[in-house]
Formats: sequence, structure tokens, C-alpha cells
Amino acid sequence: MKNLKVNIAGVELKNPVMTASGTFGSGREYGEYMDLNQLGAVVVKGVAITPWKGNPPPRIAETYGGMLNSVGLQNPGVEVFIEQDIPFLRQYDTKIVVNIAGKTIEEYCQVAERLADADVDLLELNISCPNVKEGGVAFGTDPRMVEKVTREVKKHSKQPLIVKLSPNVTDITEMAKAAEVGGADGLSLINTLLGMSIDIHKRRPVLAMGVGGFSGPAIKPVAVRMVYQVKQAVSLPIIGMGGIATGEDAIEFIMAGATAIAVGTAHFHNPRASLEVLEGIQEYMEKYKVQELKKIRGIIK
Amino acid sequence: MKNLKVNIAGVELKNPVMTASGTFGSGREYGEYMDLNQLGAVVVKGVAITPWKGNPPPRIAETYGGMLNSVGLQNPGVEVFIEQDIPFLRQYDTKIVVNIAGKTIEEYCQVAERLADADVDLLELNISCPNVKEGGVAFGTDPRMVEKVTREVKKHSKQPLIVKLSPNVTDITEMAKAAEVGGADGLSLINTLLGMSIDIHKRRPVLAMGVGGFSGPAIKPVAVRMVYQVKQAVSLPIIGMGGIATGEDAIEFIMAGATAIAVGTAHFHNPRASLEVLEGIQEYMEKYKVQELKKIRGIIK
Amino acid sequence: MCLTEDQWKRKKTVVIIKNEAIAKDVYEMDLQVGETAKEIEPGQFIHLYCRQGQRLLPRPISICEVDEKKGRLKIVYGIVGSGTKEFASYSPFETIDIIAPLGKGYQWESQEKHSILVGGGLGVPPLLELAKRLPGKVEVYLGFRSQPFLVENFKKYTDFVYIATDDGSHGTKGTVLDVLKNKSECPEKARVYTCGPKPMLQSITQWAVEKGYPIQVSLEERMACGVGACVGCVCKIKDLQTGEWQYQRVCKEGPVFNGKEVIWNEES
Amino acid sequence: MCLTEDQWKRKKTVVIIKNEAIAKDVYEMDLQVGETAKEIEPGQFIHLYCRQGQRLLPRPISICEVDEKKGRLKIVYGIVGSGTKEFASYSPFETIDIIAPLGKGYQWESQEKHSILVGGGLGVPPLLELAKRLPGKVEVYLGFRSQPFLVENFKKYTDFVYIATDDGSHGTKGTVLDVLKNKSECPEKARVYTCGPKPMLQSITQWAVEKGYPIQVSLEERMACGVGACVGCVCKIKDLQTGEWQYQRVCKEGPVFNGKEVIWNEES
Ligand SMILES: Cc1cc2nc3c(=O)[nH]c(=O)nc-3n(C[C@H](O)[C@H](O)[C@H](O)COP(=O)(O)OP(=O)(O)OC[C@H]3O[C@@H](n4cnc5c(N)ncnc54)[C@H](O)[C@@H]3O)c2cc1C
Ligand SMILES: Cc1cc2nc3c(=O)[nH]c(=O)nc-3n(C[C@H](O)[C@H](O)[C@H](O)COP(=O)(O)OP(=O)(O)OC[C@H]3O[C@@H](n4cnc5c(N)ncnc54)[C@H](O)[C@@H]3O)c2cc1C
Ligand SMILES: Cc1cc2nc3c(=O)[nH]c(=O)nc-3n(C[C@H](O)[C@H](O)[C@H](O)COP(=O)(O)O)c2cc1C
Ligand SMILES: Cc1cc2nc3c(=O)[nH]c(=O)nc-3n(C[C@H](O)[C@H](O)[C@H](O)COP(=O)(O)O)c2cc1C
Ligand code: FES
Ligand code: FES
Repeated sequence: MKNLKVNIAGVELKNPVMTASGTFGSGREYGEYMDLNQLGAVVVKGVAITPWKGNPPPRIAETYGGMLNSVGLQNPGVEVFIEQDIPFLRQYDTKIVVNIAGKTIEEYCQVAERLADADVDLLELNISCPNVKEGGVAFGTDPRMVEKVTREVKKHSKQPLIVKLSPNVTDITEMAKAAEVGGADGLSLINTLLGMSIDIHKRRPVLAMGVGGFSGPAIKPVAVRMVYQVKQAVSLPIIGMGGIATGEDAIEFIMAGATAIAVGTAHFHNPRASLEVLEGIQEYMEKYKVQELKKIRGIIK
Repeated sequence: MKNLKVNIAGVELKNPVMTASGTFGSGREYGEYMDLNQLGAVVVKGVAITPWKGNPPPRIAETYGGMLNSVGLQNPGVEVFIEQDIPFLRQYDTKIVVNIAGKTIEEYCQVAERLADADVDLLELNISCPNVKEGGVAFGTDPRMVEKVTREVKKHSKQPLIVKLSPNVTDITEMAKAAEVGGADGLSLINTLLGMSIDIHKRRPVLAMGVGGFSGPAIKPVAVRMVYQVKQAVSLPIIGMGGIATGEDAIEFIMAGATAIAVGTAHFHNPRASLEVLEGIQEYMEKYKVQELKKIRGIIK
Repeated sequence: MCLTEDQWKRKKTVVIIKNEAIAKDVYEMDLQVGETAKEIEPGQFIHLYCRQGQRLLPRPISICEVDEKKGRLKIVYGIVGSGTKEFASYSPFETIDIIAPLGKGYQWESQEKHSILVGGGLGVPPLLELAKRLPGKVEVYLGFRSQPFLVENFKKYTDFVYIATDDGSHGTKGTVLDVLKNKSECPEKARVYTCGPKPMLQSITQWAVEKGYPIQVSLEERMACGVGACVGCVCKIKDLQTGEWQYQRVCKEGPVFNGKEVIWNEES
Repeated sequence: MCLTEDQWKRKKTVVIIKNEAIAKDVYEMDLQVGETAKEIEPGQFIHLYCRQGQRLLPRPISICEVDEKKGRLKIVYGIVGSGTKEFASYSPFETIDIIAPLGKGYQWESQEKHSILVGGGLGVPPLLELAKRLPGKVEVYLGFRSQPFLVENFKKYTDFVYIATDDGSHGTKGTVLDVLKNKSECPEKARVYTCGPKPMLQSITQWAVEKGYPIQVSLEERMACGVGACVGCVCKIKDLQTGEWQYQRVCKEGPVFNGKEVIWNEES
């Protein structure tokens, strides 16, 4: 057996496979389809300080090799999360990463603070959701805001803070550097691209919100490129995601510079996608006699 | 028969179907596969003032539902174009659009000036090619540069000037407005996204250049979104493109606000793609009794 | 706490036994699903996966009928887009990937006396297995645009099958609600079960509320996961006590909801 | 100036007559292409399209053999990635979309006296039809990693077939160049035709140049259009007079080039 362990900001994961926030609920639902113990970490859906209703439906549109969503961070709030989801997830031998959402810097800080004493391993700061009017991507497309929100939230965080970046920017490395300066312990990328799909029969956008977050295999080349660019620009550990559906996809991200990877949209096509990605990584390591992932991480220069 | 005519910056096209620059050579190659007389316009590959060698191979990578290219605007220069390609294309009853490339503002201007007396209908200013170090996308991601290069080239152009925008920006409407202020007569969008694909067996990028331009059906949701956003922001006619492979795709772009559309990568899957797109548009118009495209253009608000 | 290998739900590859048109652009497909047939409640749905890799999301289709003995499910689907068009091209003995069953079905009492089933168009199929299982008297009202389907199948389980068509080509010309108002004996107590286009569900709900009948409606929404994880497939459900509403998941809390709790004003 | 409907080249749907493994991960496929079989020059290739819509680009595969009478083409392909894996799953009587023929093939004189054909691995197949058509004496040198294929087919057309394998399991252990140096009678005049991995092409070219033989090499590059429109599939070709080089299209000016004009130093 090869060594699959990876270390993200001081937290050791038994393997690099995580679930992408918002695609895996709080683990419970897919727990009926697979053994959560096998995952490096479960990243739960975005959690805010108060319950959020989310956006009106339709929230989902299929596109060629991908999909759009405009869920808008519907969530029952951090209290319900702490009460119900943490105890559920702690039954499993896997790390817990909480994706935190907010409409203002204060709200982000409140969630981080509320989680300070909770039994979770990592925080993932979501400043890149394209589906909410306030907060979300507005914070993630301006380097000064990225730095500021990172710095503030970091002050209130006990767990290491991962900043999740938006791909809808001219220069991703600027955002990565801003997060680094702000004190981030790691970076997640990419969140969804901004896309639109039109129902030409009904003559309106498929999504009630008009535009939505674009994910799935279709976007992988953009994600790999950004992980690569960011790896050249900063020294933070990177959690790579965007279209990963196979072990080979995961290896691409690792070679581009990712320390861990997350599987999202692929679950909708195959509920066991994350475990198959893990198996695929292992097969690659066996085939090419890669003893540890470090040996191939960021090998593309 | 429905009325398919559209007007781009004073040039009347018999129908809205154009070919995307760089995917259709100078028309000659696909002329063996289809009747060029049926196209609204042929947009030829990027033409520079002097011959360009282009980038080393591999220049092509397939991705999920799309592809990457790093051709890098290989072209024999504007003189050869004028000598060989214009007379060839003028045999056909279709409009000629020349995509102009340059490394400096002066070079763009020189091409425009050289073409002033040539028998071509429209100029398409390519400030969005991700595959060249100088010029190209460097001009297309800074609104001040977009405005400046547009203004300068416009001074040297006799034909209406279409500015082709890059999608690799935080806010496409800023670029569109800058082109409008600079005096553009129309906009083309989108050029390719920037993507990367890694050959995990050889442990290097598939493309010799590392990164390349990402096109094809996979990118359509980004393109539709940008056409929609730009339509809300400026009043210039838009040539929409990015992943169009069927008549239904084309209708999506028209509803989002495009006056004409261009078919690119789809040709590689189906040499007759542009004609099938045209047939599909006609079928849609028949089915829904749309008398002219104006009736559905920009219908999404 | 942890499930063992054979307890996990999974995506399964099953054999297509039959796949035939039963009306214009409407197909009936029988699937050999084995033991899964025993786990079905009427009103539940299954997820069908396309073979074409560019179509990633599963297509939710209601279960129409179950043959527990043979281990088979019947579904009926309309060709409306690329995925259903792909399904229509499959031949018997080919395979298809599915997850089954999903969602929460219709609920009834074991002593049920009188049931009124109302289906419209492609909302007709999920009522068939329900008609078969319901005890007591079962009235069935089916509305179609023009060409009816599955009518004979319903007649196997009840004598009270009424048809409405928009163009009057079969049964009564008009809406299924018109027929319902005319034909139903309107007992003191009854439960109403319905599936179909939203405006129909809304008008049937209004009628049922007036009559004082409990009503269950089956809703549709675009889905991604189908298992409750993505919160993509929501509809507005109000709490009848507090009057507060929240978005609930059609794939998990539904597709069958209490009609009185549904807030209808969302565009559909 | 304008072609008429039946003069246009087009993507065609053809029937697969045979699709069988002939070595580990190497398949032979026969296609019923009709009149197209009459238009083929050895060394040309065809484009095969995948059925899976996420794989948009055609796969270029060389024509291995032509049966003009039956209207058939044979191709031989290795399973190296997702597309060739998909092709291997097809059964006889299924169909596949192709464009054929594409590119420029090998050139020879009608009075050709002596030809030396050198193939390596998956570069062996395109030499078969050439061996069949060449007049005069034909020597064939084939190199494989381990398991040879198509050797009997070549023996039908010439008695001079020599094999090299990397592991020595068949023929001579070593490279095809080793065998060539040992076995060839090295006539005064001959033409060399070769196809295979770039390092092999380069070393054979060097040998041919030393001997003063004209040499034609068949190159590979990743393609998109296959018709010369995208300028994606280029290789560096120098003008022997001026010494200037430019990128030429493998799909249009090639895949067969004058070996002396090829600049080999590009990474492959
Ligand atoms: C719980 C449930 C039960 C259903 N039962 C049936 C049934 O028994 N028979 C039947 O014919 N149809 C049923 N539908 C609708 C059916 O799912 C859609 O018609 C089908 O998914 C369309 O797929 P397509 O690929 O042909 O259309 P496309 O428009 O090409 O599909 C693109 C995407 O949109 C989604 N989509 C499109 N239309 C709908 C819709 N009306 N509702 C939900 N998603 C949609 C698809 O699932 C897919 O993800 C049901 C839907 C739900 C939610
Ligand atoms: C003119 C020409 C003739 C060829 N003749 C043969 C032949 O007779 N037999 C044979 O087995 N192979 C031949 N090849 C190579 C063959 O095209 C590739 O092995 C094949 O396309 C790989 O497809 P895939 O989907 O399995 O691989 P993937 O790697 O999944 O393909 C992804 C993309 O990369 C391209 N690609 C991958 N490898 C190559 C390669 N080595 N060369 C060019 N493109 C590649 C594919 O075309 C596709 O667009 C030829 C190539 C060319 C250019
Ligand atoms: C339905 C859905 C909901 C999502 N919700 C969140 C979220 O709550 N927080 C977040 O940071 N990202 C969210 N994302 C983005 C994903 O975590 C991930 O970054 C993106 O989908 C790219 O990965 P993929 O292509 O593997 O899905 C969501 C994505 C989808 C598809
Ligand atoms: C191989 C290739 C070459 C291209 N060359 C050019 C070019 O010379 N000039 C230009 O403006 N765009 C060029 N493009 C971009 C296309 O014109 C088009 O904007 C883009 O591919 C999106 O459309 P599509 O998805 O339909 O291909 C090229 C695209 C491809 C795939
Ligand atoms: S489809 Fe994902 S929650 Fe219902
Ligand atoms: S593949 Fe397009 S020019 Fe050769």
C-alpha cells in the first residue's frame, strides 16, 4: 500500500480525497451510498450564522458536460449544523471541513467564532459563491476585499482557515496572493464559473435566477490551469477541484500543484464518485510506483 | 421562408451564421465539404502584418466536451491573404470578415490600413488570443487598453470594426463598454477561455505551450452569460460564439442578445456544422412562427 | 452506524425488458430490477442515467407499476428533450443505469374507504400502482391533451375511470377538473391523490380543500443528486401552524406533498 | 467553382465488418466504405468519430489495407486512451462515422526497382497497402516491443520480411535499425518508406541519408479538423534550398513528408 496521507495546514488527512462543498450535503445523504470512513475529509455545505432560505427554483440546469446551480446557499444556520451535523459526522473516521458563508464580514466572523469551540478540523471561507447578491463572489473578485475578509475571519478562527477562490476573475494569482497576505492557511479552488442557460421553448433562462454556478467535467481545464498558476504564485497548500470525476483527473490536479482534491458534481452522476477517484489515485500510484503523492505534487513547472 | 437577414454595423448578412476565426482556415478547406454560398459570412483566421510562425506542437488537446488549442496565430501575413484568400472567397456570395492580429497597436493599425482598400466587409480586432505573449489577450483584459487599441485601429479602418473580447476577465461589461467608447462598431464574444490539460503518463502538459485556448460545447454557458451581460450593458451589435453546435444553441445566443453567431470548434466534430446550425435556426423559426430574428433577439431581459 | 457493503444503496445496471411507444412521444419501459421491486411505494421515482457522457445528470421518472413477482418496474416517459430522446432509442435486452427507489410516495390508511385519483398527461403514470394498491372505492380521473394512454391498465383495478381531453377526441372535452366536478359522487370522506402539471395540481387542491378532503400532490423540479444532498430540487412548503414557509426538497421530502402546504405562486 | 451536392466530401456513417484484437491492445477493424476504397493512396489516413459526445475530436488512424472490389478498408489501432478504448468495444454490423481519405500518402515511381519499408509498432499498419502496391523488390523491416502483428499479411506480398523485437521474443532482439543494417542488401538505388515513433523515424532518416536513399516518413500530431483548417497539427519542415523552416500541417501537407526536410528536435 502506497502512502496516501496529506497534510493541509497542519491537519493530516488519511488521503487527499475530499467532497466539494454544497454537493455532498452534510454527508448524511451519500452516507447511504458509501463508506464515509474512506474519505480524507467531508466538506459540508455552506453554513451561515442564521438560516438562509436560498434562491427560488428552478435551481439546476444541465449543460454539455456540466451543470449550473443557483442554490444560493440555502442552509439551516450554524446552530443546527453544530447540533445535528457534527455529531453525525464525528461517528466517522474522517476530517470535517466547514464551508462558511456570510453576507458581511461580520457574519463570516460570527460563524468562525461560533465554530471555534466546535469539533471541526478546518474552515473553508466561501467568498466565491456566484449565487448570492451580497457577500459571496463580491468579496472574491477584488484582491483588497479578499485580503480584508481573510484577515478579519482569521482573527476569529481557531481552526486553520482555507480561502475558497472564485475563478471568475482576470488574474487568479492576485486573489491567491491577497489571501496569503491576509493570513490564509490554504486555498481551495475553484468555485463555480458563472454561466447561463436559456430555455428556448419557454423563452426564459432555465434557472429562476437567470445565471448560476457552472461546474462539472466541462470546467476542468480552467480549474487545472488555475491550480497550476496559483501553485507558481504562492506557497500555501491548495485543495484543487472543478470537474474531477476520475482518479486520473485527480492526478492532473495534484501534478498541477494540489495537495488535496475535492469531488463535487461527479457525485450526481455517480454517488460513489469520490471513492472511485480514490481508487483511481491508488491505481495510478501502483502503476507508476509513486510512493507518496509528494513525489508528483506540482511536478508541472 | 422566414427572413434570416441581419445587419451588423451596416453590413447586411443573408443569414446570421458566420464561422469562428481560426477554426475555418480561409474557407478553402471546408469549401470542399459544404457550399460556402450558404453562409452569412466567412470569418478568416487571424491575419498579421507579417507572417507568424505560431507555437510549437502539440497545439491541440481534447477535453471533456471541448478542446484546447495553442496555435498562436500562425499565418502567412496580410499580403498573402490579400493575394490568395480574398479572390478565392469573392467567388462566393458571402461576406468576408478578417480577424486581425498584432503584437503592438501599430501592427494592428498596419493590418487595418493595408486592408482599407481590400475587398473585405468587416474587420474583427482580435485582442483576446490567449496564445501569444505580446498583444492578444494582454490588450483584451484591461479596459483602458481595450479602449485605446480600439480607438487607434478605428482611425485606420475603412470597414466597420468589430472588437473581439476575451472571456478571461472579472467583468466582461467593462471591456464591452471600453470598446464602445473606443469607437467599435460591434463586438464578438467570446474568444477562448484559458485552460490547461496535463498528460499524467508523460507528466507534462499536453500542449507544448502549457496552457491554451479552451473552446467547444463545454464553454457555452459562459459564452451565453457574457453575451447576455454585454447586451444589457452596451448597444452595439453582438456576434455571439462559444460552443455553438446546433440551431438550438444559436437561438440561445440570439435570445441572449446576439445579432449574428459564429460556429467554431463544432466544425471539427462535423464539417457541415455551420450549415446544420443554419437549418436548425430555420426549423426553430418555422416551428414557432418567428418571422424575423429581431423578434427574439435579446428577448431575455 | 456504518452500513456494510450489501446495505449500501447504489447505482445499478439493469436490463430493459420492453421499451415501446404507447402514444405520440410517450414510451413505456419495463425494467428488470430484481429485489428492488419489493421496496417500492407508489409515488416514488427512479433516476435514469444517460449513456451519452455529456449528459451527466440523471433523469427522474416516476414508477408507474411494479411486478414484485417478476422483479420488474414499469415507467412511462414522454420525449421532451435530449435525455428522454436517448432513452427512446434503447432496445430490449440492452441495459440502463438507475437508482431506485427515490423519494417519498403517497400515504394512505389500511382502512381507506374512498379514494379519488386525478392525473394529467405525464402525471398519469404514477397513479397506476397506487390505484392497484388502494383498498376501498377508487375513482380515477385522467386528463390528456388528445391521445390517452394507460386507460385500460387503470380499468383493471377500478370501474370508475373517467377521461378528459383538451380536444374532446376521447372522453369529455375539457379539463379533468370539469369531469371530476360532474362525475364524482363526492362522498363525505375521501382522500385525493394527484399528479400532473402545476396549474392542474393547484386547481384540484383548491377543489379538495373546498370539499374538505385531504390531498396529496406529486411535484416536479429539476434535479441533480436526487438524494437530498444538493438542495437543488426545492419547492415552497408552508407550515400550516406557523404560516412560515421554507424550501423543501422534492427528491427527499417529496415528490409527494400535502397539497395544502404547497405554495403555488412560484413560476413553473 | 462551386461543387455540387454529390461532389462534396463528407462525414459518412459506415458499417463495421470486423473488429478484433490481433495483439495485446491492438485491434484490426474492417470498414465497408464503398466507392471510397477506390480513392485511397497508401499512407493516407481516416478520421474516426467517437459516439460519446464528450469526445468531440476525431481520431486519425492510418489506412492499413484496401479491398477495392469489396469496397473495404482495414485499419489497425492500438488502445491508448479513451477513444480507442471506445472503438474496441464496437461489434461487427454496428456503424461508425468517418471521413476518408485524408492527407497525402507515400509517393513512388511506376518503374520503382527497390523499396525498403521500415515500420515500428503502430507505425507498421500503413506500410501494408504500400507493400502491396509497390512494383519491384520490396524489403520490409518491422519492429515491435514484444508481440508482432500483421507479419503474415506482409509475407503475402514479399519474401523479404524481417522482424525485430525489443525483448527478443520474436525475430531479432534489438531495434529495427539493427536488423536493417544487418540484413539489407543495400542496393545502389532504393527508396525508403517509414512510419513509427519519432526517434525511429529520425534514426532511419539518418541511415537513409548516409546511404543516399530518398526517404519518406509518416508523422503524427494531435489533430482537430483533419482538413487543414485549424493549423493545429503541425510539424517543423525546412526548405532544403533556403534552410528556412515553417510549421506545416500533418493532415494536409502530410502525414508523409520527405524525411530530409523534417526538423526532429521538437519534443514528441
Ligand atoms: C419526481 C419526478 C418524477 C417524474 N416523473 C416523470 C414521469 O413519470 N414521466 C415523465 O415523462 N416525466 C417525468 N418527470 C419529468 C422528467 O424528469 C423530465 O421530463 C426529464 O428529465 C426530461 O429529460 P430530457 O433529457 O428529455 O430533457 P432535457 O430538457 O434535455 O433535460 C435537461 C435537464 O433538465 C431536466 N428536466 C427537464 N425537464 C424537466 C422537468 N419537467 N422536470 C424535472 N426536470 C426536468 C432533466 O432532468 C435534465 O437534467 C418527472 C420529474 C420528476 C422531478
Ligand atoms: C496521421 C495519423 C495516423 C495515425 N495512425 C494510427 C494507426 O494506424 N494506428 C494507431 O493505433 N494509431 C494511429 N495514430 C495515433 C492515433 O491517432 C492515437 O493513438 C489516437 O487518436 C488516440 O486516441 P485516444 O482517444 O485513444 O487517446 P486519448 O489520449 O484519449 O485522445 C485524446 C486526444 O488526443 C489525441 N491523441 C492522443 N494520442 C495521440 C497521438 N499519438 N497522435 C495523435 N493524436 C493523439 C486524440 O486524437 C484525441 O484527440 C495516428 C495518428 C495520426 C496523426
Ligand atoms: C449544487 C452545488 C452547490 C454548491 N454549493 C457550494 C457551497 O455551498 N459552498 C461552496 O464553497 N461551494 C459550493 N459549490 C461549489 C463546489 O464546491 C465546487 O467548488 C464546484 O462545484 C467545482 O467542483 P465540481 O466541478 O467538482 O463540482 C456548489 C456546487 C454545486 C454544484
Ligand atoms: C483552433 C482554433 C483557432 C482559433 N484561432 C483564432 C484566431 O485566429 N482569432 C480569433 O479571434 N479567435 C480564434 N479562435 C477562437 C474562436 O474563433 C472562437 O472565438 C472560440 O473558439 C469559441 O467558439 P467555439 O467554441 O465555437 O469554437 C480559435 C479557436 C480555435 C479552436
Ligand atoms: S436533487 Fe439534490 S436535493 Fe434534490
Ligand atoms: S488538424 Fe486542423 S490543420 Fe491539421
